[in-house]
Amino acid sequence: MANNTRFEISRETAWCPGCGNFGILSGLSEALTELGLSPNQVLFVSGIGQAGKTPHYIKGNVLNTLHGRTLPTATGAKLANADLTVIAIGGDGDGYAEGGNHFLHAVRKNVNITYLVHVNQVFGLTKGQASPTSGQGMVTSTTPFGVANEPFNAIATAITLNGSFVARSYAGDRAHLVKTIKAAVQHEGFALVEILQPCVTFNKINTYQFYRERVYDLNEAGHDPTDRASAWERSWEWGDRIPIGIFYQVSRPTLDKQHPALREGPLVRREFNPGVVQQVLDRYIVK
Amino acid sequence: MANNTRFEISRETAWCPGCGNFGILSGLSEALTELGLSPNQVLFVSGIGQAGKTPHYIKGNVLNTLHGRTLPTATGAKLANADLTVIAIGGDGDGYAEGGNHFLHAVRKNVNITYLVHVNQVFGLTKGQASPTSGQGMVTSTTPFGVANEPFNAIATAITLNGSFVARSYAGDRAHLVKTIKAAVQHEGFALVEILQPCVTFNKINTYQFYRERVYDLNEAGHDPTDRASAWERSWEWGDRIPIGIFYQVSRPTLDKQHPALREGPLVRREFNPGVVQQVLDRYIVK
Amino acid sequence: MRSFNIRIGGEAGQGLVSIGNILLEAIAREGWYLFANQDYESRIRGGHNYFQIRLADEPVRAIQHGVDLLVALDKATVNLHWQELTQSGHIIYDPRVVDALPEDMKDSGRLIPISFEKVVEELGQPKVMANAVAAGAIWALLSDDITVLQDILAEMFISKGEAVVEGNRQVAQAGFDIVRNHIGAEVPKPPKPTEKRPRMLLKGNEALPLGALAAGVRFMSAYPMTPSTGVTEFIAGHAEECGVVMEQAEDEISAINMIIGAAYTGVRAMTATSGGGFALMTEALGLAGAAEIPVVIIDAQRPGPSTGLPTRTEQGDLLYAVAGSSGDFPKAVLAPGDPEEAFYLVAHAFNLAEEYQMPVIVMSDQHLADSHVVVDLLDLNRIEHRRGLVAQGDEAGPDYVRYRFTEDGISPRLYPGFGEGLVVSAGDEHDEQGHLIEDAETRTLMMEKRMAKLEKAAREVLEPVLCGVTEDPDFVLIGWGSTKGAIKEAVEILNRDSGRVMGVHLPQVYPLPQNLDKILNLPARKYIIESNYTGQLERLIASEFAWKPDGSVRRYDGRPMDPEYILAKLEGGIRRGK
Amino acid sequence: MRSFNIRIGGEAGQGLVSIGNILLEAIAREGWYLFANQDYESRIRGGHNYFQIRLADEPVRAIQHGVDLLVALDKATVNLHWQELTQSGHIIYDPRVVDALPEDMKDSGRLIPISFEKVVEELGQPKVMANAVAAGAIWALLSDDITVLQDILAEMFISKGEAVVEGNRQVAQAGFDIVRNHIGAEVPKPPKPTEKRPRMLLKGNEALPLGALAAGVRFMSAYPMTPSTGVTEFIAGHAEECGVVMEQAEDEISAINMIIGAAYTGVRAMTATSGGGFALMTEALGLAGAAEIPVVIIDAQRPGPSTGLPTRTEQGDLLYAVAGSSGDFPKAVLAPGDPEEAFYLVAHAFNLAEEYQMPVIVMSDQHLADSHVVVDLLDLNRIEHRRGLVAQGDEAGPDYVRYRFTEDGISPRLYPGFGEGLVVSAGDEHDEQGHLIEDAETRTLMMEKRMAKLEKAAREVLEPVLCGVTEDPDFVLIGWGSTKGAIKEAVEILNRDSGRVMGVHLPQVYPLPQNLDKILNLPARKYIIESNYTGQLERLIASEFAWKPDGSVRRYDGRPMDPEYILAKLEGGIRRGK
Ligand SMILES: Cc1ncc(C[n+]2csc(CCOP(=O)(O)OP(=O)(O)O)c2C)c(N)n1
Ligand SMILES: Cc1ncc(C[n+]2csc(CCOP(=O)(O)OP(=O)(O)O)c2C)c(N)n1
Ligand code: SF4
Ligand code: SF4
Ligand SMILES: [Mg+2]
Ligand SMILES: [Mg+2]
Repeated sequence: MANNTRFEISRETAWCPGCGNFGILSGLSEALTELGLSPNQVLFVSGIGQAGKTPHYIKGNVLNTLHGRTLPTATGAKLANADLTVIAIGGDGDGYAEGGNHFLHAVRKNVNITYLVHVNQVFGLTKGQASPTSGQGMVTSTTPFGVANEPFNAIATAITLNGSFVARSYAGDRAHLVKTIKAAVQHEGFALVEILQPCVTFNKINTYQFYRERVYDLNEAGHDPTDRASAWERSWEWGDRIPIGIFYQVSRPTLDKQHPALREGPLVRREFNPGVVQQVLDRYIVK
Repeated sequence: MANNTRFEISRETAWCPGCGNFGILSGLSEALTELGLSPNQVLFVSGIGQAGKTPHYIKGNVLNTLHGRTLPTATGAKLANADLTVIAIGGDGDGYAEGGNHFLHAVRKNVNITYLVHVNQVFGLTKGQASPTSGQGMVTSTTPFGVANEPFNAIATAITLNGSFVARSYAGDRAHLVKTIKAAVQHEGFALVEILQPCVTFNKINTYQFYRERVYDLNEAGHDPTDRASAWERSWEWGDRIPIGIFYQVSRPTLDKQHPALREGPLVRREFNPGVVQQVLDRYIVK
Repeated sequence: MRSFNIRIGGEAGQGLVSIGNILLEAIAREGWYLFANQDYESRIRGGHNYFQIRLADEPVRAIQHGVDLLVALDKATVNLHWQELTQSGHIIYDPRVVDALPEDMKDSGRLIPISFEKVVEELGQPKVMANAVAAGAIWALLSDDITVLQDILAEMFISKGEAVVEGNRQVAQAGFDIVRNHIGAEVPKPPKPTEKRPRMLLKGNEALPLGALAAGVRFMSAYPMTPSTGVTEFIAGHAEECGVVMEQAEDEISAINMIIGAAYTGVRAMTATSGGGFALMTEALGLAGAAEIPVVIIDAQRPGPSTGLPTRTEQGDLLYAVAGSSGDFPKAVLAPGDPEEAFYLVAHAFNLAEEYQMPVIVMSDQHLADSHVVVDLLDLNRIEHRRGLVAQGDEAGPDYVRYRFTEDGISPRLYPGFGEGLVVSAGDEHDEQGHLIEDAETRTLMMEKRMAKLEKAAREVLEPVLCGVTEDPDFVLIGWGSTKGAIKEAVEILNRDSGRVMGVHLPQVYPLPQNLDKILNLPARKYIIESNYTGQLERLIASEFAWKPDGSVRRYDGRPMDPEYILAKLEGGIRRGK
Repeated sequence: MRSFNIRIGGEAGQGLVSIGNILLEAIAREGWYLFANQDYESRIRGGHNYFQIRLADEPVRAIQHGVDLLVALDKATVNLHWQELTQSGHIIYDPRVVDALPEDMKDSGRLIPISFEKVVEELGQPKVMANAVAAGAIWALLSDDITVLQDILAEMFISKGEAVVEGNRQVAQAGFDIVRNHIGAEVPKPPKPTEKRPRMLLKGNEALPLGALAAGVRFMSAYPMTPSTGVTEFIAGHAEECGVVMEQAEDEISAINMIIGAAYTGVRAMTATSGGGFALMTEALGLAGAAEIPVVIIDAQRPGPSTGLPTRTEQGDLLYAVAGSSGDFPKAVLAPGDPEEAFYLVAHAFNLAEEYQMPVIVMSDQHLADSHVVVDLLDLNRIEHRRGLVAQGDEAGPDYVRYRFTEDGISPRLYPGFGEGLVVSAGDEHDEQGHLIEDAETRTLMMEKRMAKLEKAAREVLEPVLCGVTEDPDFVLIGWGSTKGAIKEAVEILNRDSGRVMGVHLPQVYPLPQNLDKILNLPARKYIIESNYTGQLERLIASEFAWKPDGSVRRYDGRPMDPEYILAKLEGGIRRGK
C-alpha cells in the first residue's frame, strides 16, 4: 500500500517472526496515513516491553520511557503541547501490572490521547511470565500452579471508570484495526484500544487460530456504544465468542479543558510574560 | 458498652473533635469484640493519613506502613500467617490514589483480609487537597478551578474486578457499621468496606447532615448481593439517596488456596527442613 | 544585632498562623527585619504547636533560644516553654485555659493575663476575632502605635465588609490597651533599624515557586507531601494568572513522569515532593538522565527514615539525591540556604537543567519551607532564561538526530512538531538517533557523551558563599542548605569574641565546586555543620576530595539548626580549643 | 592453568542455551573446571547472542579473550568473532547459513563445515535434534570418547521416550564423526585435572536462590526484571517442594511491601529485582529500616542509567544501594563475587537481617547471574540460622514493647500472635511501644537506638578476601562483586611475571570493614577495579576513609570485566610502572 509509506520505516524489528505486533504496526501506519497526519505531528509514547518497542519501528516522534509509565508521560506531553497527536502504546504488563494506577487515573482524567494496549496475556520481553490478563490456570515460570487471579478485564474497568472511548480490536484483522485506531485517534478524549495480539513464542493458548474462531464485530452485531450498562455486560463475553469493536463511547470534557492556562493554545508556544510575574512578586513587597 | 473494652484503648487521638473516624474506631472495636476475637490475634495494617492512624488507637498488633502500601503489606502478612485476622485500614487517598494499583490487584487476588477505606473525599492529613473520590467541582488548594476528574467509584470497580465482598457503610450509623464489619471479617476472601466518613475540617459538602438525609440500607431495600450486574448498577446511585450495605458477595477461591506451601498451615509455623533443601542441592552435583 | 523573640504557642486549629501572619506583616512594615519559624505536629487539630517570630534591627536568618515574649493560647505552652524566657521576658496568657504558672515569675509583673475570647465577647464580637485581640496584645510590647496593625486588619478583612473591619480593629485595640495598662508604656521597645529600604516578606515555600514562575515554568505535577505541599499549592493558586498548568497526580511516579513528558515537548516543567515521594521518583530521575530531559525536582526534606517526622526538619536526603537512581548519569543538586537564595536557585535550576539537558534537584527542607524572612527585593531582571541548545533551521530538518555526538556532549534539542525532524528519545541505551542499541561501542560513546556534560557542568559550579573572616581564618564552619543562617550567625558571634572564623555555605552540592579544595586545605580547623546523623555532606566531600574535617556538628532531633546549638556543640572545639 | 575457550554464536531462539547446557554438563562430568558466560540481547528471537564456555584444568572464574573453538549458527558469528580466534583456533560453521569466511583461514584445515540440520534430515530425525549434532561436533574437539555426552542426552530425553533418546544419540554421534573425519584424531585435546573431587555445576541465578532456600526463606514476592528473574523463577519452581510461597506482584512496590508484611510476622522473606525495580523499592527500604523489619533484597545490576542495556552487566547501583532511601538508617550491602560465594552470602544476608532487624541488600549483576561455574560442593552444614533476638516467656507477655531501648539498639522481636504481647510497628517516628511521637527527646533516642545497631554491625563486617601476594605486595588490586574472578586471574598472571601483586575482594561493601585501612595504607600502589563509570567503590571507600587509590580500571560498555581487560588498562601502571 503506497499510501502507507508516510509512517512506514524499514528498520529491522526485534520481534519474533509471526508476532502479532507486526499486524498492529502496519495497521497503525495505515490508520495514521489515512487520517492525513504527518509523522512530525505525531508523538508515540511507550514503556518497556515488546509492545513498547513499536514506536521505534514507525515514523514519528518517540518518547520511549519506563516500564509502566506510558500514560503519565503521554499525559504530560499532551498537556504541554496539544498540537501533537499523542499515541501511547504498551503491553498488558506495562499497562495493567506496573502501570495499573496510571491506567485508572488516566481514564478518569480523560486526557485527549489514544492508548493502544497490546494484549498478549504474558510478559513477552521477560520471557513469558503471567500478566494481569492471563487466563486462569495458565502455567508460566512464575505461576507453576497455574494463574489463580481473576483476569483483569480492562474493558469493563474502563467502562466502569466512565472511559470516554473503550474499544477492542485484533492484530489479525487489519481492516478492523485500522478502522478502530482511526476512530480512537479522532475521538476527543481518552481512547482505549485493547488489541488482541498473539504472542507466538510464549502464549500457546490465545493463538491466531484461537481468535480467528472467536472474534466478531460487536458493532456490526448491533451493540449500541452509548449504552454503558450493556457495554459492561458485553465486556464479559470471553469464550466461544469474543467481541471486538467499540464497546462504549461518550462525550465528556477532556483534561485540557480544565486548565485555564490552556485556553490560549499549547503551553509550549506560550511566551514568558515578565509583567505578570512581577505583579505576583510585588505582592510580597512590604508596604 | 462494657463489651467493647476488649479492643478499646485510652490513648489520646490526633483527630479533630467530631471527626467521622471516631465512629469508625468504636464501631470497629465493637465488631471485633462481638466476633469474640482477642487483640493479639488481630493485625491492623495501615498506611499514612488520618485514617491510617486508626490502628494506634485500638488494641491489637499494628503494622503502620507507608502511604498507599496498606494492601501489599497486609497481603504479605496474611500469606505468612493465616492465623492472624488481618484488617487493612486506610484513607481514600491512600487506597485509591497512591495505592490504586494495589487495590486493583488485591481485589483480583482475593486475599483473605478485610479492607476498611475511610472515604472523606479529601486528603485529610495533608490539609484538604482533592482525593480520587472528591466530587466534581470541589474546590481545594490543588484544584482551584474545581475537581474535573470523574470521581473514582471503588464499589463499582471492585464489583467489576469480581471482588468477593463489596460493601459500604457510614461512620454515623453505628449499628450498620458494626454489622457490616462483622460480615466483612467473617467473609472468606477480600472484603472491601468503604466507610463514608465526614471530615469536619476539610469537607464542607459531605457532612453528617448530608449523609443523614441520604443513606439507606440497600439490603433492607431488597438488593440481592449475589446479582453482580444489579450491584454494579446500584453502585451508581449517589444523589438524593445513597445506598449502604453489601452490594456484592460471591464465593471464590482465596489467594492462600493457590499456594501449595500453605496446605500445611501458616508459613510462620513451618520448621526448616534441611533434607528437602539438600535434595535440591544434590541435583547440582556433577555426576 | 539586637533582636526580640516572640513565641506564640497553642493547639493546631487555634489560629496561631493567623496571629503570626498579622504580626509578621506589621513587624515588617514597621521596618524591622525578622525571622519566623513554625513548629507543628502532623495533625490538623490539637497537639502543641508554636509560631515564633524573631525581630531585629538587622537582617536576621536564624532562630534564637531565649524567648522575650511567650504567648500562651493553651496550657502546654507555659509548661513547655517558660524556662526559655529571658531575664526580662513576659508571658501573655489566657487565664481561662492556663492554670499553672511559673512560681518565680508570679509577682514579677511579667505575667500578663488576658482572655482573648472574653474580650471579644464583651465587645459583642464573634469568637473568630480572638486572633486580633492576641495580635493587639502582642503589639503592645513592640510599639506605642497600633496604626500599622489596624491598617493590616483593615486590608485583610475589607472583603468581608466594614463591620468586620471595625470589629477587628476594635478588639485589637482592646488587646493592646489591656497589655498597656498592665505593663505601662515604659517597657523598652525593641530598636528599629534606622534605614528603611524596600523589602519583601516571604517564606521558603513562597520563594521556591516564585523562582519557578520567574524562570517561566509552564507545567507542574505533584502529589501532596509535607513540607513540599506549599510549593504545589502556590503554583496551583497562580496557575491561571501566570499561565501554568498544575496537575495533581495520582502518585509521585505519575508526577515525575508527567513532567518528563511535558519537558520533552519543550516546556519548563517541575515537581515538588519530600523523601518518600522522592524515593518513588528516583526511577524516573534516571530516565531523565538517560533520555536527557530537563526537569527540576524540589525535594523538601523532613526527618526520616521512612515517614519519620512529617512536619519537622532534617537534611537527610543529600546522598540519596546525589546517588539517586541506578547507573551513572549527569545531574545537579542545589541547596539554597534561605528564601532569597531559594528564589534565584530555583530559576538557576531551570537553566542548568536545560543547558545540560539533565535533571536538577533543589534541596529544600521544612525549616526553609516554613520560615519567613524579610529580604531585599527579589529582582526579576537578575533572572536569565538560558534555554540551552535548540536545533535551528536546517538542523531541525529531516536529518535531525536527537543525540548527536558533540564535543561537550550537548546535542541540540528539537521540540517535537517544531521542525520537520523527528525527535526520538529513549531510556534504553540508544544511538545518536535515539533508537535502541546493543553494541559495546555505541554504549561507550553514549555513556561518555552524557558524562561529558557532567564534566562540563562540574567546571561551572556555583561558588561557595563565604562569610566572617575570609582571610587566614583559624576556623572554618562549612554547611549547606537551610543551616546557612544559623552558621552565619554562629560565625558572627564567634568573631565578636575576637575569633577568626570563616563560614562557608555551599549552594551547590553536586557536582561540588572543583576549587573547594582551596578551602579544605586552608591551615585552619574545619568543621562541618549539618542536620543529619551520618554527616552526609562530610561523606560527600570525602568521596570527592579524600578529606576529613576536624570535627562536626550534627543535629538529628528534627529541630532546625540554630547558632546556639552550633556554639554549644563546638564548645571545646573552637572556643576552648583555640 | 591451561584452558580452552568455546564460543557458540547464533540468533536468539536457535538453541544456543540448549547446546551450551548439554556441553556444560558433559565438560563438568569429564572432570574439567569451567566458566561459562552468556551474551544476549533484549529480545526473544533473532539478533546475535553467544554462549561461551571456558574449560580448564583448574578452577576458573573468569572469561578469556582468545577463542579456541568458534561455533557459528548464523552469519554474524563468523564476522563478529573470527578475529578473536587463537592461532590454532577452529571454526565449526553451518555452510547453509554462513557464506563469507576469513580468507587467511581458508586452507588451514581449521574451518569445519557441518550443516546441523542436514545431518538431522539425512538421518530422518526431526529438526529440533540439530542441537545434539552441534553438541556432538563440538565434543569431537574436546574428547576422544563420546560416552559422557551420550549419557547426558539419554538422561535429558528419557522422559520423551526411547526413540527420542536414540535419535539424539545417533545425530550426536554423526556430528562427532564428521568433525573427527575433518580434523583427525591427532588434534590435541585440552588437558584434564588429575584429581576429580565431588563438585557442583551451577550459575549465579541458581546459587542465589539456593542460598535463600538453605537459609529457610519462606516467602518471596517479586516482579520480573532481567537479570534477576531467574531467582524468582527458581524459587517459584521449588515453592511446593521447599514449602515457600512465591507470589508474583503487580509491581516492585507491592513486592517489597509484601515481604515486609511477611517478615513482620516472623518468616524469612526476600525479593529480587534490578535497578529500575530497585528504585521503586527504595521507599520501602526506608520503612524496613525505620520499623526494623528484616528483609533481604537481591539487586541484580545491569547497565543504567534507566532501562539501559537490560541483558548486559554493570556495577552501577552500589552508591544507590548504600544511600537508598531518605534519612539515615542501618542496612548492609553484600557483594558476592561468584556463585559459590553467592550461596553463602545470601544465607548470611538473612542472618544479618534478622540479627540486626534491618534490610540487607545483596548485589548481583548479569555476569554473576548468568555465568556457570564448577565449584566444590555447597555445604548446607556451614549455614547457620541465626534468627536474632526474639522475646521469650514473660517478655512476650502483655508488657511487651516492640522497640525497647537496649544498649546495642537491638530490641527483642515478637511474632504477632505468638505471645500475649502486642506487636506495634511503625514507619513514622515512634516510641518504645511503636506509637507515633513528635518530641525531640524520643526522636533522638530512637535514632540513636537504630544507629547503634549499625555501629555494632560495622564491627562484625565480613573480612576482605585476599589473593596473590598478601605479604608486602607492591601492587594491590581492589574490587567487589562479580569482578572477583577476573581480578584474581589478573593477579595470578601478573605474579607469574614475578610481580608482587595482591588482590582484594570485598564481599561486604556496606558497612565497609573497619580494618580496611590496613590495606589502604599498605606501602604499595593501589588500584580499584570496577564495572562502572564514576568509580562507585572508590567513592564509597573515600567517603569512609578519606583515601584515594593510585589508579583505577573502570569498565562501562556493558560487558563483563575480564583479566585481559584489566591488564590492558593497567599497562603502564603495574607492568611498566614497576
Ligand atoms: C520497573 C521495571 N520492572 C520490570 C521491568 C522488566 N520488564 C520489562 S518488559 C516487562 C514486561 C513486558 O510485558 P508487557 O508489558 O505485557 O509487554 P510485552 O513484552 O508482552 O509486549 C517487564 C516486567 C522493567 N523494565 N522495569
Ligand atoms: C509517598 C508519600 N506521598 C505523600 C505522602 C503525604 N501524605 C500523607 S497522608 C496523605 C493523604 C491522606 O489522605 P487519605 O489517604 O485520604 O487519608 P485521610 O487523611 O484523608 O484519612 C498524603 C498525600 C506520604 N506520606 N507519602
Ligand atoms: S515474545 Fe511474543 S510478544 Fe514478544 S516478539 Fe515474540 S511473539 Fe511477539
Ligand atoms: S482533618 Fe478531617 S479526617 Fe482528619 S481528623 Fe480532622 S476531621 Fe478527621
Ligand atoms: Mg504482554
Ligand atoms: Mg481521605
